[in-house]
Amino acid sequence: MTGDAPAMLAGMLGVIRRDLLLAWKRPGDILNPLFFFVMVAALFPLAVGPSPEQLEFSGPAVLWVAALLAMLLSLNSLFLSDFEDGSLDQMLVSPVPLPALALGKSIMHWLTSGLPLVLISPVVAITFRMPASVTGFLMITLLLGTISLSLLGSIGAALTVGLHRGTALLSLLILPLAMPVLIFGARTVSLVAAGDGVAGGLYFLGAYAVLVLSFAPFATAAALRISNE
Amino acid sequence: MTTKLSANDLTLFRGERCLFRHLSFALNQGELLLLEGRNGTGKTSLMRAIAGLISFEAGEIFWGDVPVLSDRQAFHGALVWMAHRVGFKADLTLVENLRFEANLRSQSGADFDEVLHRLDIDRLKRLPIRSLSAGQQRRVALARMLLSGAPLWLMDEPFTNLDREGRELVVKLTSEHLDMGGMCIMAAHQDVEIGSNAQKIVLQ
Amino acid sequence: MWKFIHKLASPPHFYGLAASMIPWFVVPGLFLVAYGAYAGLFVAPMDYQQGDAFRIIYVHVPSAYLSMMTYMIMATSAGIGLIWRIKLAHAVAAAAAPIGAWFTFLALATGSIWGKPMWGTWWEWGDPRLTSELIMLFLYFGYMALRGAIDDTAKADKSSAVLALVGAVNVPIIHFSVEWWSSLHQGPTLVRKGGPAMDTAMLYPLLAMILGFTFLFGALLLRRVRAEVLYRERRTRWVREMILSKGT
Amino acid sequence: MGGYGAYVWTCFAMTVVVFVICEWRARLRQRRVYRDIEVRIKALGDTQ
Repeated sequence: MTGDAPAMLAGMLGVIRRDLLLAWKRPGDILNPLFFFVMVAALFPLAVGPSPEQLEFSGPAVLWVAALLAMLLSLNSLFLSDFEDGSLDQMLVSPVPLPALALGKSIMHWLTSGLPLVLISPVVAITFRMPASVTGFLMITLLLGTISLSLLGSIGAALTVGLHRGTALLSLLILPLAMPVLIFGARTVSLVAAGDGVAGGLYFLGAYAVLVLSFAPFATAAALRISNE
Repeated sequence: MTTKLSANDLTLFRGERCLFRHLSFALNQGELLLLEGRNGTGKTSLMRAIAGLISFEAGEIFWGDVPVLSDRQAFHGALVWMAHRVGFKADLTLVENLRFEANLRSQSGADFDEVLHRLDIDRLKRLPIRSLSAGQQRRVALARMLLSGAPLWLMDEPFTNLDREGRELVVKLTSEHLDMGGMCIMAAHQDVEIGSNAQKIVLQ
Repeated sequence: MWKFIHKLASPPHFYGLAASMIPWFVVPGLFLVAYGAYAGLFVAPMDYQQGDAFRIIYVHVPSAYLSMMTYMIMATSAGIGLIWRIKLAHAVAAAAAPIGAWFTFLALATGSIWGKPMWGTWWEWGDPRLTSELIMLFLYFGYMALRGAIDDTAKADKSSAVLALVGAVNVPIIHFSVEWWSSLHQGPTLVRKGGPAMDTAMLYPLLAMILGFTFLFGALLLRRVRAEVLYRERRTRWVREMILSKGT
Repeated sequence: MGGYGAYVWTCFAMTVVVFVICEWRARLRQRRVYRDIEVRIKALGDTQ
C-alpha cells in the first residue's frame, strides 16, 4: 500500500457518507432485516411453546441465530447496486486503494444492519425473559460479533456479486466461516445466564474481530476486482 | 512530448473468445486514440482492460516507464473514465454524486458551478440523478471528467444519448483537453473529427 | 530452479508426467493399505476400553487427517495460483476439492458409526472432532458451490482461491472454538480415541494406513488434475495434436 | 469382532466404496473431457 493516509480516509468516509445518505433515502433497506430479526425471534416461542424455563434457556441461542440470519439477509445487496449502476467500476478505477473503500462498505454495512440489531436486541430479549444483566452481555457480544460478521460477510458479498444464484450461495459461503462467532457469542451469553465467567468468550470475540479486520478488507478488495472482471 | 501511455503486444480473451492479439500502441501528450469497430468487437472490453478492470492474457501497459499493474494507484490517479453506465447513484442528487467523486479522485480545482453552467446542467443540481434524462446524465459524467484533474480521459461511446449540441460540446471539450496536453482514448462507432493527429485502432 | 518449476508446471509436460507417476502412487498405496488393514483388523490387540470397535480408527483417523490436509493443499495451491498466476496450481485446487469433500464425508460417517457403540448415539454434538469435521464439509461445499456458480474458468479459479484462503485462516479458529464449546458441554464423558500411550502393534498399522491413504490420495489427485488440465487446455494445439494422434 | 463386527466392517466397506467412487469419478471426468474435445475437433475439421 503506497496510498497516502488522508486519501484513503477521505475515500472510506466518502463511501460511508454516500451509502448512509442512500440508506436514509430508502429506510426499507435498514428496516427489513430488523423486522426479519424480530420475526425469526418470534417464531421460536411459537414453535417451542410458551414455557418460561425453556424460553429463558434458549433465548441467547435464538437471538444469536436470528441476528446471524438477519445479517446475511442484508449482505446480498451490499455491492449489488454498485455493481449494477456502474459505480463499482468507478470505485475500482479510483486512485484510493480498494481495501479502504471495501472497509468503508463493511463499516457501512455494520452501521446499517449490525448496530440496529444490537440496539433492538434488548426489546426482543425481554420477551425471552432475559434479566437485565444478561441483556447487557448479549448486547456486548452482538456488538463484537456483528463487526466480524459484517467484515466476513463483505468477502462473501464481493465474491458472489453478479452471480445469479447469489443469495443462497452467499449463505453457503459465509455460514461455515461465521460458526466461531456464533459459538462464542451465544455460549458466552448462555454462560452469563448460568452465572459463569465470561471473560474468555468476550476476549475471543474481540480478538476475532481484530483478526478479521486485518484481512477482510484486502480479501474483499481482491474479490471485488475478480468479480467485476 | 513524451510517451505517457504505451501498450505492448496485448492479447485479450473474453471467456473463450479471443478479441485481439498482439495489439500495441503508444499515446503521447496531446494525442487522441480512437477505437473503432462494430458492436461486439471488443471496444468496451479493451477500454475496461486499459482501465485495469480486466486482465490481459498477455502483454503489458505502461504509464510512463512503470507497468500499470505494479503501481495501480499512480495510474488510476491519472485517469478518469466515462463508461457506458454513468456510475452514479440514482437516488442521490447531482451534487451529492459529484461530491462523492471528489472523495475518490483528486480535483482539478475548476470552479464547480462554472463547470455545471458550461455543461448546461446547473439548474439540475438538486435533482436526483434518477429524474434526469439519459443525455443529462451523460453531461453529469462529463462534469466528473472536467472536475477531475486527470490527464488521461477514457471515453466509451461519449456521444450516445446526446443531442447535436451535446455532441459538439464533447468534441469541443475533448479538443481543449488535448490542447492542454491531455490525452484521450475514445471508443466510437461513428466518425469523430477531433484535432488533427488522431491515431486509430480498428477492431475486427 | 525457477525454470525447472515452469517446465514442470507447463501443462503438456505435466499431463504426460502425471500419467507415468500414477502407478508410483497406486502400488505403494495399495501395499500399505493392505498391510494396515490386515494388521489393524486381525493382528492389533483389542483396546481394553473400546473393544474391537476401536479398529474403526484405522479408517477414521487417516480420512480425517486427509480431509484437513486436502484443504491445506487446496488453499496453498490456490494461493500459489493467485499470487504467481500459475494455472496448474488452480487446476490442483479445483481437483483437490471434491476428493477432500469425499474424505471429509468418510471421516464423518466412520466417526458417527464409531460413536454408535461408544456413545449409544449416531451423532454426538459434544465431540469437537466430529463437529469440526462437519463444518469442514460445509467449507468444501461452499468452495465447490462457488466454483460451480461461475462459468468462466479463470474467474472461478481466482474467486474460489480467495475463498479457500479465507477459509484456511478460519480452519484453526473453527477447531479452537469448537473445542472450547464442547469443553463446556456437560454431556457423556468421552473416550479419547486411541489414547496417549498406544501399543506399537496398534500404532504401526495406523501409520501404515495414514501413509497408504496419502499415497492413494496422491494418485486420485493426479488423475483429477490431469482431467482438469485437459479441460483447461482444450483449445490448445498440443491437446489437438495429441488427440489427433490418438494418444491419451 | 466382539460384537462390533457390523460397525467395523461397515466402516471398512465404506472406505473402499469412497475410494472406488473417487477413482471412478476421476476416470469418468477424464473420459468426458477427452470425448468432448474429440467431438469438437472432428466437427470443426481443420478449420482451426
